[in-house]
Amino acid sequence: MADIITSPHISGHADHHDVDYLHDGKGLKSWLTTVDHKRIGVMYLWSILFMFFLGGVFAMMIRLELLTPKETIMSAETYNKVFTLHGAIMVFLFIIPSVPAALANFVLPLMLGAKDVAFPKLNLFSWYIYMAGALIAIAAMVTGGVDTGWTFYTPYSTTTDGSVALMTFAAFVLGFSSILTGVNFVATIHKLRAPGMGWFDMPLFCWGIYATALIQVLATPVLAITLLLLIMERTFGIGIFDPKLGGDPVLFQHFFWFYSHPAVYIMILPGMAIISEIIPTFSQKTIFGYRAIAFSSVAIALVSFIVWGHHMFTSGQSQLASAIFSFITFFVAVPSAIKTFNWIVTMYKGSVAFNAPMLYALSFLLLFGIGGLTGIFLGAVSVDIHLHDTYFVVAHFHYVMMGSTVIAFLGGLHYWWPKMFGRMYSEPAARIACALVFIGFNATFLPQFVLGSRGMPRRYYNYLPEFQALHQASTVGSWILGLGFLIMAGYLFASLRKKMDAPANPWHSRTLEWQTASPPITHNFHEVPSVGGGPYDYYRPVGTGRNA
Amino acid sequence: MSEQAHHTSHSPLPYLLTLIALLFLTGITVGAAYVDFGSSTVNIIIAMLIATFKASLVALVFMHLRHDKPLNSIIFLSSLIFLGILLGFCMIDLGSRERVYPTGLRKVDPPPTAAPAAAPPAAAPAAH
Amino acid sequence: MSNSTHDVAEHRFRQHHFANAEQQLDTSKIGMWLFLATEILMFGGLFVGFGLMQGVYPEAWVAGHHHLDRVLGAVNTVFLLCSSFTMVMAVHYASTDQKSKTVMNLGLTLGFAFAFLVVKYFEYSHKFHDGLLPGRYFNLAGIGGPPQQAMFFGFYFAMTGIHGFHVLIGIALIAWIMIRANRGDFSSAYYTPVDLVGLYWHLVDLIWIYLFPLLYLVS
Amino acid sequence: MDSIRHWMLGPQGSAYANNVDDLYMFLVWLSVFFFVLIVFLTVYFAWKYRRRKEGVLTPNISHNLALELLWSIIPLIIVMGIFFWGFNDYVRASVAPNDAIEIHVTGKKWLWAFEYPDGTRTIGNLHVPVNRPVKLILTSEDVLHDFYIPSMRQKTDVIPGRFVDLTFTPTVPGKHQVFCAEYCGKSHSDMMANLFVDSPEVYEKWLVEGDPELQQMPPVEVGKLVYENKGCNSCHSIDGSKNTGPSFKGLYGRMEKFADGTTQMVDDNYIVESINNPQAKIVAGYEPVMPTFQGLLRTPEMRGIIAYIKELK
Ligand code: HEA
Ligand code: HEA
Ligand code: HEC
Ligand code: CUA
Ligand SMILES: [Cu+2]
Repeated sequence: MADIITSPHISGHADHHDVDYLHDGKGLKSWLTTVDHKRIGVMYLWSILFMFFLGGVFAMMIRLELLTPKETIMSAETYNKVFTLHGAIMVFLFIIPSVPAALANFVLPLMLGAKDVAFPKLNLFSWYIYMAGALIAIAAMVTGGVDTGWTFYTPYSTTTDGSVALMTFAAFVLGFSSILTGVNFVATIHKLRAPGMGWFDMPLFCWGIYATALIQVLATPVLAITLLLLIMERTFGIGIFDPKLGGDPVLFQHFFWFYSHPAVYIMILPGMAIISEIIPTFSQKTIFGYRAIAFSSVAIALVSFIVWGHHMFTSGQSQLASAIFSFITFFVAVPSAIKTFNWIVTMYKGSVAFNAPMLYALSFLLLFGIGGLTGIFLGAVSVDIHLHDTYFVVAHFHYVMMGSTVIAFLGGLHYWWPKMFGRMYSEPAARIACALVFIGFNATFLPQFVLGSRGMPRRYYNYLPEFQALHQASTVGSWILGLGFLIMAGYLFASLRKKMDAPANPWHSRTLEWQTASPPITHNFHEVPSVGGGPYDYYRPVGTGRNA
Repeated sequence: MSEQAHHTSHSPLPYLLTLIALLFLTGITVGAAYVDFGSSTVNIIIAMLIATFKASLVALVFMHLRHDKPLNSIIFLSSLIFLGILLGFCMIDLGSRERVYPTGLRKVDPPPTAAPAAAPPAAAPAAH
Repeated sequence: MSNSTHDVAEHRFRQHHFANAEQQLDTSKIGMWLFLATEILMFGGLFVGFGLMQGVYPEAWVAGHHHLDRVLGAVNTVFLLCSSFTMVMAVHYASTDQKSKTVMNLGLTLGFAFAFLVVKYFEYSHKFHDGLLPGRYFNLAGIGGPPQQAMFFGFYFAMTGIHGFHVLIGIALIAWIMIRANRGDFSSAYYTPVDLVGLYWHLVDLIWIYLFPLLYLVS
Repeated sequence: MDSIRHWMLGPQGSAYANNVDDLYMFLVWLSVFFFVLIVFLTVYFAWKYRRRKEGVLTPNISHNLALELLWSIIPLIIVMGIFFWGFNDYVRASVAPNDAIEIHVTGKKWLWAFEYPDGTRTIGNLHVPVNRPVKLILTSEDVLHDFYIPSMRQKTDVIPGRFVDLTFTPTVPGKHQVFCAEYCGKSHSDMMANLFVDSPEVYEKWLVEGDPELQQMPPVEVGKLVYENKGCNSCHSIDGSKNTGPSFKGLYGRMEKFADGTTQMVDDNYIVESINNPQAKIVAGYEPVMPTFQGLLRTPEMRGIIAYIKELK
């Protein structure tokens, strides 16, 4: 698709919006009423970055508290609220909307050669819903806080004090924002591909987002109704999940994980999708095994719906159910393996450059390897019985969420930053920050695998003295990590103020979003692109498409 | 030709027939509820079968799925399939728990000795 | 379908990011069906919970449903089925440029929807009167029977409540397209909003088709 | 090798723990293998094919079915093996032999209570004989808890309204740690217990007489042990700070005000009453949440806790 080989002016009336999208309309109002997917993507981006910062502050508080057993900086009650808010913010307000709503919103229509997403107004609406959900969540934080853990397990969540109902409602509202994003992307990918772009001519990013959107549409409604039932349980005491009234708390866990397990693939698939873009671009090489990667995204999405019980091996679900869930869990390893090795082999005989986005992609390969392989530990029932609800699980999911998804998100952010804002950041600073984040991350979470294997349970405010050394190592690691992020915030903001204009295609990529100006014009392309050829045809000179 | 123009070609008669069928089936459902088919499970299954038949009529005729692009039917069916997954796996768990733990969800027998230490007696079984 | 009306509609209602009206229509339909799928899954979660708990407490379910009025439930079913019919007729007339018939059928649909709500209102107030409220407000002493009836009524109010909420939204939507139809916004070349609201309304009907036997006719 | 294993997993308490550790260590080495493979390939390719010149065209290597099958099928076979290994251990570990000792366990915010077949009850300390299978029958009184014995590699959620069981055969005498591994609120991280694996003789003797050391200890020491092991410390501090319950510091001899407005001097009898029938008099400013310890403290223990409270001026 690198090659725009035909340029029929399909659009009925010529548009005169040749200004870039950032300057097409001025003032706050022009942003708040925009239906331009790029502007909405940017609004999402600032919103989720703020939430990441907030969640990160809570994370630093957790680590500081765990520097010593017993009280270090806060009381047990506060600690419980802090880790709940950390988890809930990171999951519902940051990582789930991060890549799809912020980055994909911006680049997906560009990659498809479309002028916008299928339902632009709905897109804006979903941002408003997101903001409403964020406000409700903040209201819950200041009116008593929530101390249930992000999993809201009953009957604790139905009996504890605090603003649980409000926080649950916030997650409910955020769920709708996520659903609308998903609906929009599925429709966009089905109907708005540029003329000539078949399913297998799409960049792999689109496949990843498509698989993600399917999960968003099919899983989130169940979370919505579960949370609604939880709210009703708290207000009316209907007792579906409350054993005192004859209900079954394990059923709540089934409902919760029916959404929340697929949700972890809502988190990772877009991350993988970004990696599938960065590696070919910076290797200047065709992706290895396009179809295998594309299908494995969809396979992961589908299989992810029938493994949720692996979070419940010790919950009192039946042994038969545990057996089935454990068995199916392992099948996710296969498409993940396919992807991992296909990415690596893509570099073979390539021309690899080590710009910041590529450094993030390489970090991803290593960190996802660790995160995924430790998932295999947890999938094996007997080992999971020992490791469940220990720091091993904490380390596992930080390796896949922070170490993989967030790292991929940062890679994507650095990759598309010049496209989004038309500015280049300082490359040396970016490399230093990347290194600090990589080192700090491992220093924070590697010790936690050992902590967990030795039996340190999670959500512990206080711990036995024998665990202290490893906890301290972890806390010191989190400071290195924080430093990396501070530097990153510094040079990214600086790049916006300093004039260092980015070229249209600084990385010499062949995908369509790079074939228009940086930043793009309001309607993305002067002429609707028509496509002949694959997205990663780095083996032939620019402009020599299949149909040319 | 655009999809919009599609409906112009046929008459509204099928809609009327569908309505009549739906009303008729509603009558049957209500009637069947008064008949005892041996066990309540059978009654529920019969009621659900009729309901599914009615729902299919609505989806195919009123919602035009029979003329529509197949993708829309696929979307509709996949929502049902995933619901089936939720129901199916939960049933596997609830249905096989008792064999493993004789004191499953349904019956909570007090332990052979007196209620456990320091417990206000019969905290849990009270609800049953 | 004359070419000129087609072009006018094309010009007035096609959004700039679509290449043509057909692409726009297909896209809207896909979007609507995806949305309906999420609705089904959301209601479906309730159905699954309801069914599983029915398996655990069959007696409570049977006892609970005795307090529901089958006749009213059946009448409401008829109302909704008829409203679906008038809705599909409205879509049909919209697609054949018969404006006044479109408006009339939309009006009938609204009428049935209101009738449904009126019956629901009587059912609800009767339940409140009898103390058949959900959960801890349930007055078991006044009713007798298994205590899990409280849960049955929890489900009853959750399911019919959320369904009723959808009926309210449907009424608003139908009223809105009725105004637009009356204004002459629709023609055989463009009646997507009528079509989509119709789909939504049929889904509301479809869910009730399951709610009715499940809630009212357990035996 | 063994030292790595011990460092990572901590002490083992049963033969089953060894089985679990075998699989765990297999997974560790498997992961190390794949991780090293990934690192090696990544670094090797990235470095060997680093960019030397801008704007070169690269060969079109689009896919290779054999390779892709290779890295699908090998992992598939490996993970299927892991599944059976893990599942097999799990099933064996969850079947309790018929001669198992059945001990009832109740979890509640935030302590563990045990009841032995002969009616003995303890809080916070679980005694079992070595080399005999034990079947714990567990339930909860309030929210979910989770009974976790790391050295046995066993845990299970404890669910209100339901009984679940947990089986293990301890082979290593001595003290083992028990945690609550399901989040249950404020003192979740203090909801611990000790598992004492005794020789059969010591166990039988203990059932009858209680801990032998207790008999020789000065009462204040006994009281301190009671305070730490029977769960008093999860609600009462000894440094004067307010917790779920009033602090023990300066308690003895003070005039206590109750929620109903009455007052009473704290003396031996009042302490006994507070322990056996805590709901009789509720101290002003506190919730009536203290559980009764009726029958749980043997006479020397009761004497000990009184002496201990007296000490805390
Ligand atoms: C981005 C999010 C993400 C991702 C991608 C994953 C991926 C996986 N996870 Fe994880 N997981 C979480 C987020 C995620 N997880 C979270 C948030 C929790 C805890 C929630 C909570 O309780 O709060 C959790 C908890 C969790 C549990 C429950 C633990 C417990 O509570 O007891 C389990 C159990 O099976 C599990 C398994 C897996 C598996 C098998 C994968 C697989 O998808 C991994 C597949 C990848 C690979 C295997 C690596 C690549 C492949 C190779 C290098 C080839 C060679 C491999 C082999 C031969 C095996 N995860
Ligand atoms: C996306 C998900 C995500 C992410 C990214 C993180 C990131 C981090 N998490 Fe957390 N975590 C969770 C999801 C996540 N976490 C979840 C779901 C739980 C479970 C909660 C529960 O049990 O209920 C959990 C629990 C959890 C625990 C266990 C608590 C317990 O069980 O008692 C710990 C402890 O160490 C921890 C630490 C950290 C640390 C140090 C980071 C660090 O990586 C954070 C680093 C980030 C920063 C320091 C922010 C810096 C940002 C800026 C400076 C601004 C940047 C601006 C620009 C780039 C422009 N997390
Ligand atoms: C679940 C929490 C909890 C546990 C465990 C607990 N207590 Fe208490 N205790 C309380 C609370 C709350 C009060 C104050 C309300 C009352 O008087 O009942 C209290 C009051 C008391 C008092 C009266 C104090 C006064 O100020 O008058 C004594 C004595 C006491 N407890 C002793 C004990 C001993 C001994 C143990 C352990 C064997 C113990 N408690 C375990 C919560 C607890
Ligand atoms: Cu009990 Cu945690
Ligand atoms: Cu999972």
